[in-house]
Amino acid sequence: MMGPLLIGIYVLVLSIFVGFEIITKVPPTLHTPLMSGANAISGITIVGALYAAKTAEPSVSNILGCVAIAFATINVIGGFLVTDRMLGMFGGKKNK
Amino acid sequence: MMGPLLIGIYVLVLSIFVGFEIITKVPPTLHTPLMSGANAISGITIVGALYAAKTAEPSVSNILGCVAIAFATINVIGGFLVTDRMLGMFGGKKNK
Amino acid sequence: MTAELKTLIVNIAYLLSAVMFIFGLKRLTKVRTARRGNAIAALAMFVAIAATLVDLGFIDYRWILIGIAVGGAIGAVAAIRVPMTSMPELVAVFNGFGGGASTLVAVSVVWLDVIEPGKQGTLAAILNKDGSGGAVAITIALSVLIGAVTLTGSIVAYLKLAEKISGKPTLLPGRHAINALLVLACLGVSVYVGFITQTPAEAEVCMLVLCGLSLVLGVLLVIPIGGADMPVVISLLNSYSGVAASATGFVLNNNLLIISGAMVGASGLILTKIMCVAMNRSLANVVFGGFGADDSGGGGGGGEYVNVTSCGAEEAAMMLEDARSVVFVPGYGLAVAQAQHAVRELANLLESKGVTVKYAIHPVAGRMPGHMNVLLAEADVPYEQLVEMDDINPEFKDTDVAIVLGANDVVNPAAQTDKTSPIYGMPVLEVFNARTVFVVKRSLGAGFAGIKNELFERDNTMMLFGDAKKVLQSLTSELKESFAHAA
Amino acid sequence: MTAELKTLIVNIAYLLSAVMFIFGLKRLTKVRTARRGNAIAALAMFVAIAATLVDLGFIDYRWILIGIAVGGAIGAVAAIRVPMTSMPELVAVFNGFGGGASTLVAVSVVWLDVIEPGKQGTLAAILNKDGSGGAVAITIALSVLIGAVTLTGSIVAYLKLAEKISGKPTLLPGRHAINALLVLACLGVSVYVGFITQTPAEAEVCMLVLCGLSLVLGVLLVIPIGGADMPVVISLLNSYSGVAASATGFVLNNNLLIISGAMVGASGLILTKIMCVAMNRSLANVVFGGFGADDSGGGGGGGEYVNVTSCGAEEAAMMLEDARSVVFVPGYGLAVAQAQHAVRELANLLESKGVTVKYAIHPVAGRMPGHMNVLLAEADVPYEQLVEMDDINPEFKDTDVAIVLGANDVVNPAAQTDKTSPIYGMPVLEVFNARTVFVVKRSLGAGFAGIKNELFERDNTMMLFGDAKKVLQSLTSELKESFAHAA
Ligand SMILES: NC(=O)c1ccc[n+]([C@@H]2O[C@H](COP(=O)([O-])OP(=O)(O)OC[C@H]3O[C@@H](n4cnc5c(N)ncnc54)[C@H](OP(=O)(O)O)[C@@H]3O)[C@@H](O)[C@H]2O)c1
Ligand SMILES: NC(=O)c1ccc[n+]([C@@H]2O[C@H](COP(=O)([O-])OP(=O)(O)OC[C@H]3O[C@@H](n4cnc5c(N)ncnc54)[C@H](OP(=O)(O)O)[C@@H]3O)[C@@H](O)[C@H]2O)c1
Repeated sequence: MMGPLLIGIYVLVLSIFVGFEIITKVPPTLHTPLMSGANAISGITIVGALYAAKTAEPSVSNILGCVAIAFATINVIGGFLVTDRMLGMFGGKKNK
Repeated sequence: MMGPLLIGIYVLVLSIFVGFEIITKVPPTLHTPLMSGANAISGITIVGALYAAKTAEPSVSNILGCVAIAFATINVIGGFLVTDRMLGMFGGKKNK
Repeated sequence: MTAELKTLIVNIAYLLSAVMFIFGLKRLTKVRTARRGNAIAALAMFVAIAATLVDLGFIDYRWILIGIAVGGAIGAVAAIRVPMTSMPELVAVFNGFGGGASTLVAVSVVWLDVIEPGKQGTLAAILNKDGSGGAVAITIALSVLIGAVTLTGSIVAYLKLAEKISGKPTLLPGRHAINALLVLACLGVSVYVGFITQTPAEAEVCMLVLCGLSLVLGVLLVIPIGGADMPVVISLLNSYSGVAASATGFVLNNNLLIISGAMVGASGLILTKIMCVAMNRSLANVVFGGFGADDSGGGGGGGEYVNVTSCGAEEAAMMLEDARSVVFVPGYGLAVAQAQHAVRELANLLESKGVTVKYAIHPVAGRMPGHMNVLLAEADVPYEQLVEMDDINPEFKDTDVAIVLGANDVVNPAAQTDKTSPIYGMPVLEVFNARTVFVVKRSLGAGFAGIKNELFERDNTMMLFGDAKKVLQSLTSELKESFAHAA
Repeated sequence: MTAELKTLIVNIAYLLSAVMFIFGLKRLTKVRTARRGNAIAALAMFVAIAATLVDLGFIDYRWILIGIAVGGAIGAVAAIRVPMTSMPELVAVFNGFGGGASTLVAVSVVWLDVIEPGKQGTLAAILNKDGSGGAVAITIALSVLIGAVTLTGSIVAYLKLAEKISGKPTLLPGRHAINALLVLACLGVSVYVGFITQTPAEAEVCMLVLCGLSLVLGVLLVIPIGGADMPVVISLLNSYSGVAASATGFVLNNNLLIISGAMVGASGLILTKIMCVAMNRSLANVVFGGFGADDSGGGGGGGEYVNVTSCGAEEAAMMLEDARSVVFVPGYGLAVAQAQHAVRELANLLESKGVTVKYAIHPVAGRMPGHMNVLLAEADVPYEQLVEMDDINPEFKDTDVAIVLGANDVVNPAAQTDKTSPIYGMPVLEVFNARTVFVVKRSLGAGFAGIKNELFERDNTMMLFGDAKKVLQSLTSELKESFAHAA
């Protein structure tokens, strides 16, 4: 049986391969939106942040967690919205 | 914490993605060697077979394990050798 | 070495092995790196085996050594001895053994943990470690089922390819119903042994029945498929053997097996798809279609021919003398006739006289993807002379003589012109654009698709009837003679 | 709902989310599917958040709601309000917040589990569950370090892009040594708090010092890089924020974070490499090189010009009247001048007279990959008219007039001819093959690379000095006038 660390490493290595393989040729047009979209995905720390602010008391850890949630949410909401805006402009053109 | 089944599923899903992504365009020349090489890799069951024949007594499980080892070894040794033979012929031509 | 440290080392080695498999497989897809890729994968296997032996520690190696020695010897001898043209069959056999091993491992686990200690209870209950006994029971059944189907399926594929049994699809009446019944029966037995039965004796019977049913299923699934579709079937069965290995990984809680098995399963499926696309068929059509059931083999099949011009080797040699560019178009017949060396000899002769020689390689010429490449490589044809379809097609119009050697479907213009043709839409070699086309085959018989080839009736086509090897040899000697006269 | 079932459901949802991220990211790389890909990724994030809330169960949502409300409002407003041309800056800021969040989560874990309960002992000892306390201590430090570097690095990138601070590289003397020292100090503190210190008070100080050092490091790493390299830096920092998320995943033992973070880390690295290749630079060169340190900005930079022909809008309009094909070549100056609508207007006018209009898009024109596409898309330029470099280059020889709009380096022939040029080897748009070339810019000043552009001296080149928007507007009105006369 493997401990959580080993499992984490297995998962990490496989994910790195997936990450490397799915991005192959990207047309320059999409460099910025892709960067922006990936950036929004890295806001997944929000999941970690949620676990960090789960009680009511205004302790340091909770406040840090709350700020972390706010930061991550900016990244997530802003990131996906701005990516969609950029791509929307390309898309609009194509449908005409 | 996740049990071994969940972990297995995570690993499985990620590996499937890796498998799908690494094979993209394959020139027809390589179809047969690629098939043969992948086939040899599927002989990885030999690892499982080794765990199945680890005591001395001639019990059914041990004999099954022994046959499994033999089968898997045929697949592994034969598979890699025959792939190398095929590819060797292409390679030889290129160096000339 | 503490147990913990050992686990760590073994698992890191397994991870290393998995990563090497990934790199190996990736390199196998590029011509320049393929051979190194294969070597990396082989090394990865070595790492995996070594790590496992470390994990096992000091045990009795008797059975292990016997297994490895016997298997290694058989595998090595087969791989080294087999002639190049029989590779497809061999890959099929090897693949079958891989599947068989998965089945045996799963069965062996049941014997070791349930039947030999005589434990009472369901598999799910007995094999329950860390709360995933149900999953173990399910994956044991999957391992047995898929592994056994791979074993017998591959053997049937081998027999068909090696022409030990008829390559024609054998269509049993109601075969879909029979197969469905078999699958249901397998499911039933699996559920029973996994979650219901309580005695080891019953478990034993169940396992044997499951094995038997699965073995039969493998035969029945492949029997209705035509011999020429076997490459696709083998690729699919290869994917299955990966899935079986992955299932075994769940049984043994071994991530390396899960990873490598899943990778082979997924990449095998992609390769199968690529092969289907090259043949312009859908996978479902291959697996269920019984395509080629009305293949008439040699002689007569597929429509009447009118206005066919044929000539002898002498006449053909005369026309070759004047050619400045010649393209050979090899097909399945070249493999049947084992004419790869004969064609190389003729090519050498022509080249020595300053003629440009090329070989047009259709992706599905022959009975195996890359069949022609492997065949011609055996005769030391320079790699640069093998030109792929998309590159050679525009060149035919500047070609003096195209020599079709035992190819038929892959040069059939109907694929481009006749919407009702079963091969309509398949990309073909446009040999008909060459100034003169020689077609070397034994008769006006149809090829794999069993249809008429209107190319034979074209004005610029000349039939050269006979076995490809013999025709080539007489062409060579005729040419040599006339060159000698000229000198 | 039993705890076990909940774990199962939550983890399956996490896996689903990870799979959706993979599909989303994959689709983001194809023009046709990119928007859907983004939507899928957003949905995946929603699934992940929902699963986490299910996992948390009934707790006090006070802080969570405040955080989400504040962050969501800021993010949404910023994303909707920002003008198209400031997107690069915005992406930088968002990215910084993502990194900051990772840092805060890791710090919060230390406060919650070590400092607030006042536990004695090393982090490794206190946070030891399932024997991986050491790994947790290490990944906490990594999370803090990488997250904080991302935060301040991104902010500096933002300030440079928005020209709130000088875009020029600020090269401190001995900066490599300072950075190395900072990294060493971070390492030292990390090891101390992870494996040596015993009191919570010390742990607190250590964490604060680590945060401080990392934040400074982020600033120092990005300050020496020129403003025009910021896109590459942002992409790299984006990759870092993925790594930080992955490290946080190890801290919290959460596989979804590990998977998504690693994927963003890896794909971000690949994208960074793709961007470097398009600019013909190595990543090391971007990160350490201080490239552009001697960029002279506008005016005069990079060699003397002789024999430059310039003309006014009237003359240029006359030549445009006779043109049948016009190619616009937009560059950074177009973005500076905000001239996208003006160019579209001129193009419309030309098209209404039957002129073929195209836009030549160089992959690194502007200051951000895809900068020109985004810009022109904002002005509703039809997608089909945007032609990528490799496709347009062969067409220039059949082009009557090429109008270079605030582009400089991307049309510099030295990249093809002058081996000593810093941009030698970068693919460029071969506008010099067009019959007539108009270059619209404010002066003979150099572009980003700070070098002379010999194109301006060519016989078929005419300079049209002025702000791109103004020049385009006067061209349009001149043309309108003469068309009116003609009618
Ligand atoms: N490559 C693959 O992966 C693959 C896999 C599955 C199916 N297929 C299918 O197989 C076909 C391949 O096309 P193809 O053009 O290579 O072959 P083909 O269409 O099957 O034709 C082969 C021809 O060779 C002739 N022939 C047989 N023995 C010969 C000998 N000793 N000397 C001279 N000629 C001989 C036969 O005519 P005679 O009897 O008149 O001599 C026959 O017409 C395609 O339809 C393809 O879809 C290919
Ligand atoms: N796209 C990317 O991802 C990226 C990233 C980093 C670096 N870069 C680099 O940036 C450069 C991009 O090349 P480029 O040709 O687009 O731009 P450039 O070479 O930087 O030249 C821009 C030109 O625009 C002119 N300009 C500035 N403001 C103007 C205005 N208001 N009206 C008219 N002209 C104006 C400037 O000349 P005046 O001062 O005379 O007006 C300048 O020469 C390349 O060297 C590339 O490697 C690109």
